[in-house]
Amino acid sequence: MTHAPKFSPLPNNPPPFAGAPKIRGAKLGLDPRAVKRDFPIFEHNPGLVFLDSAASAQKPAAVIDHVAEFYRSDYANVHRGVYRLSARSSDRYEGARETVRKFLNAASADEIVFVRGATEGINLVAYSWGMAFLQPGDEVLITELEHHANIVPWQLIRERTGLKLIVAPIDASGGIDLAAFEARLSRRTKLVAVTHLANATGAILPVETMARLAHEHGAKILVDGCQAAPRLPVDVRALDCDFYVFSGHKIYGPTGIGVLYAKGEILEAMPPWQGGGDMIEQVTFEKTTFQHPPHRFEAGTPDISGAIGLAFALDYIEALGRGAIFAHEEELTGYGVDTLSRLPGIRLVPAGQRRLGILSIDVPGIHPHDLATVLDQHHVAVRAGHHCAQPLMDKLGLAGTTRASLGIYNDERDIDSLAAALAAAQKLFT
Amino acid sequence: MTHAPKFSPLPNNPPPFAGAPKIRGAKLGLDPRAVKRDFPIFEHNPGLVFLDSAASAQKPAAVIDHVAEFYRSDYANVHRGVYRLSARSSDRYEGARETVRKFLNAASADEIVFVRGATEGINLVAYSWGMAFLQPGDEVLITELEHHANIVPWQLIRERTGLKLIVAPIDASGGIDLAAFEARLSRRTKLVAVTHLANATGAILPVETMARLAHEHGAKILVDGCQAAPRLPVDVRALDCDFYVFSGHKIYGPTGIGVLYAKGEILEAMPPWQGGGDMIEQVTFEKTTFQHPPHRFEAGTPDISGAIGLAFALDYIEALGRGAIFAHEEELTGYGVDTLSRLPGIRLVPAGQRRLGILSIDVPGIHPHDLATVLDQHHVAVRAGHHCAQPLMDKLGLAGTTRASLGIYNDERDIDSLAAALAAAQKLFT
Amino acid sequence: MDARELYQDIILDHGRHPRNFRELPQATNLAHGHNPLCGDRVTVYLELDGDRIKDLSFDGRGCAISTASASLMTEVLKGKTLAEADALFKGFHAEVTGKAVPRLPDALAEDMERLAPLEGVRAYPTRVKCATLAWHAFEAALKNGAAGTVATVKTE
Amino acid sequence: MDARELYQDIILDHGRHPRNFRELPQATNLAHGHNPLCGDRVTVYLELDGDRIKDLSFDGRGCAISTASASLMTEVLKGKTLAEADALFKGFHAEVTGKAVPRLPDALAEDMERLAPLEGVRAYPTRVKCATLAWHAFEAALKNGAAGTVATVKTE
Ligand SMILES: Cc1ncc(COP(=O)(O)O)c(C=O)c1O
Ligand SMILES: Cc1ncc(COP(=O)(O)O)c(C=O)c1O
Repeated sequence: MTHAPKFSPLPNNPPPFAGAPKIRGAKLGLDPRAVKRDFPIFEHNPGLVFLDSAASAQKPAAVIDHVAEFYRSDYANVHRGVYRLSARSSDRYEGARETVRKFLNAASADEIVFVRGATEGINLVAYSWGMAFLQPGDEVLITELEHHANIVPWQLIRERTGLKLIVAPIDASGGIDLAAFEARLSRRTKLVAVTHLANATGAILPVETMARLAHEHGAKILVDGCQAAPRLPVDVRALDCDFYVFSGHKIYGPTGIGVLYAKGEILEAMPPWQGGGDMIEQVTFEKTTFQHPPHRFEAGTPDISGAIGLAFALDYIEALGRGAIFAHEEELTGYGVDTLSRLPGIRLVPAGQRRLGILSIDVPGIHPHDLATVLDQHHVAVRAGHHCAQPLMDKLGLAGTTRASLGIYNDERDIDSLAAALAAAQKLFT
Repeated sequence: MTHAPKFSPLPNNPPPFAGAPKIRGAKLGLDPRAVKRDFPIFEHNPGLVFLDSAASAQKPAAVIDHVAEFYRSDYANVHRGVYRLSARSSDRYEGARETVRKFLNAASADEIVFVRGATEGINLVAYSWGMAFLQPGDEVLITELEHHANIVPWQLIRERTGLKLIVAPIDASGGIDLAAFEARLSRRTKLVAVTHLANATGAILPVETMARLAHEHGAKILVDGCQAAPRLPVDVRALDCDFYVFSGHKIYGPTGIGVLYAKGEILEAMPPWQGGGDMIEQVTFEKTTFQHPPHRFEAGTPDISGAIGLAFALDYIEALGRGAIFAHEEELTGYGVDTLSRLPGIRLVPAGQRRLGILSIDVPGIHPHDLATVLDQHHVAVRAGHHCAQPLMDKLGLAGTTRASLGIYNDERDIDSLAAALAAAQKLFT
Repeated sequence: MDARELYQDIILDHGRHPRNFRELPQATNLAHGHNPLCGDRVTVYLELDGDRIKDLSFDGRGCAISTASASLMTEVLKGKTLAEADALFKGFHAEVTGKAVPRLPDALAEDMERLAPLEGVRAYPTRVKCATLAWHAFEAALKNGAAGTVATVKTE
Repeated sequence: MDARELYQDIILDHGRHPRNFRELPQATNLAHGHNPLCGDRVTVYLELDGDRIKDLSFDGRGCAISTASASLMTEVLKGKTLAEADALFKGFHAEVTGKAVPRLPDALAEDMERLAPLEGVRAYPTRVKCATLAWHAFEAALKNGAAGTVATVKTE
């Protein structure tokens, strides 16, 4: 290595690294056994039946290795650097934003704000938009199917804004009661905040209809897409939602990154929330002016590798095909419902007319934690408890459920393993 | 040397993977040339003279590869999972918290809150502690040396709390004017928020003394340790500070993770800020109760791999030795000051009595951006601009500076390259 | 470890048919325990006579582990002095968390033996909380008197 | 690319001795430009006569690239119609961002030639903003009239 400055500039775009993993699952629709080979966790944990993707999905080598490669070859802080390494890093970070824009079919990359996850996304909307625009008596309408992330932020700003939290109930089938939802809409409703797919039961909500109804009443709508984004093709313009959030770690990307989408003119009108570097235009001790979105909402050094890793994950699932993923999840959900329905003494928690990717199980007489422990002893990883949806559990009269959730690497054998383990648990406990 | 014990996996872990990178820099104090070989960026960018660690540090293979390995073998969501994979992931996440506790010598791991970075850490203190405990007329005392991250959050809550932002000036030498600082303390001062090491100039602040003075006036003290934590041994109990923040990406760890330390009893009294899963005790639509710290402040799925990656980075620098790192930074800073002082037409921005790791350069007649571009053409990566410290630039009467900052992989040849490139730029522009 | 090592017959039996599962109207001390992770709740009732535990009971809802553990606890602690109860708690806690078990008075050896079926949770870190929930509530009841403050069992 | 390819003599000269560097008291239009990245500021003054640019000037502080670019811009645009100015902006913008350059009227070929020394910024994405700052301010001035609204130049 010589230090005499020679003018061989650093390449602006190094060639893709040699060890780039192959995507094996892409040919002829989605072959979950092939997809599984893209996920090193299964190689390192032989026999693992992973049915907890709704809590967090595993990561393909395409994400793990490319993020490592990014740190090896292109890392530097973004935005403020003049030198080329930093420009390259910035390009990749802003390129990730464009990848997300395409994934959601947003009109502009400026409508994409990187956050830590769905939780921070909803908190950002509450603390920025909510604190600025909600008046005493204004109503925020949620549903009984919400995750705590879409309940607690509204409670936290309730006192300061005077908002009223209104809850639309589920019907007997476990789906949203659309008539009751509509009946709760009024001119006082300023925001409808609903999940796209209920994480505790798998119910899909008719968010297009809910968006139309919300807008007819002059309300904005926030859609929590945590569980939907990994399973359904999502088009924020077709949905016509005002806000959409999802988490990277549930969509086969790294932890620490998520997305808040908001319509450009709404974002432009929102005051900043967190303050710091990168989100300012000019600072004096007396007065500070702020950048335009999305930078106004990204204070401090962002999770650069997280954003880039998320983009790799989205590239990966786009390569598999989002239609193919949807079809796979539908098919496997159907197989799961059929299989579990045949087991005596096992009850599926109802999920309305349309369930996807999540099978929430109640075995009367066996506590969910005991059930999950026995399943774990059979290498079947599921989640047990309230799934951050305590109010829904209260409504259903359950202490909790045992939840199996599906991902692109699951196949019918995983469901069969689940069924066998459930039978073994029943034998033990009854 | 072998480092296996340093990264010995937790009891439930699979054996360490075969390709575990070696730490080469640990023998006989700190040998920056050996350290450099631990950082793949230099292999991928031959000739790179990286002098921008104050913006963000590069990552050792020990961090990059171990994080990848974590995703390959142990990944699952934390805290709520009954199955063993999730327990292993949780253990590693909480183990990372313990690593940070040791690094700061905090009394308890419950005093360590994981945040995205220093910026989010300070915002958390402002929005939780500040909104709860600051009354109209209460004063927050900062200094002219602060980064925007320690200015803007206080401005953002100023209107809602009625706080007054007071600024302690620097003296002619560029250090904090301690007498002027003391004169600004009064019973109205509720919080002193100061940087430990000024990112724009490299000035070290006497934070022990400032903490004592703050406490004598009944004020709390927040120390922004972004630049200090990677360079100085830090002991929050010896400092007796109430809050301490730093960012993972500046201390050779991943992006997206940082630390807020706060004394246990202070944290316990602070209301939640962001709401969501994991930070609640019980949720109903009417009323929600919250977890104890640190979980109360970690809403939603945390940046699990970020926290674990940060712990790997801290393990790495502990293996090099924090005393050795401090000595290295001191020595190289001294060499840098000597070298640059000998160059005609080059002015070092003053940094008080004690400068560490940062050389802020002003070349009258050459705009910092032009200078940085020419340096980049010589493979020297430095930062140009206001360094997120616009008020300080205004005070110094500078549009910006060109800043070279040091890390554990830099050595005297990097300073020599910088000097040569500066001379070439001067020749071009004058 | 297989399921039967954790769920031994004695656990399953106490899980299905918990002993001393009732309110204690004459309780001198009580406390609620709550495991926020799973929402399980237990209330432990104590009747103290000087420093001796005259009677002891519990109610609430929980998994097989936490129910069996509460049930065994009430059997073992009934009639003990507070010092003995404390020693048993320490011993049990060390046992299930896999820590070094402190030396216990010989007189308590048999009681420890009766708690031994719960040792299996050691291999299930997330279940340790279930096994210790009632014990933490017991400790809190001693501190609280009859006030009934909620003691939230924290992650071990 | 070496330093001299970016910092050609013409750039260095205009950077050191910018032309039309002054306020224009009779300006019909003006706008401020600000690059929040580096804090550079430029004000562009315009005197319009119908749809022709009668006079044009700038002041402010900036780096060699932004100063030279502003200076060359004022030279090139003076006397042009608004349509010609717009075509030149489009051409210049495409040139420095490395996009396909639109076909320009032959009459403007010589003007494009004069702007060519700035092409080098293409290899320095972070410096493109410097090269286009004054041009964005020019555009904003056309929209604003004399109101002087601050037009913040955004990241390209
Ligand atoms: C002194 C100081 N404080 C705060 C910050 C903000 O850190 P981050 O951007 O990682 O949140 C920085 C880094 O830019 C800094 O140098
Ligand atoms: C429907 C739904 N909303 C919100 C969240 C919160 O996501 P995160 O924890 O990634 O912020 C989750 C995941 O737990 C979820 O399933």
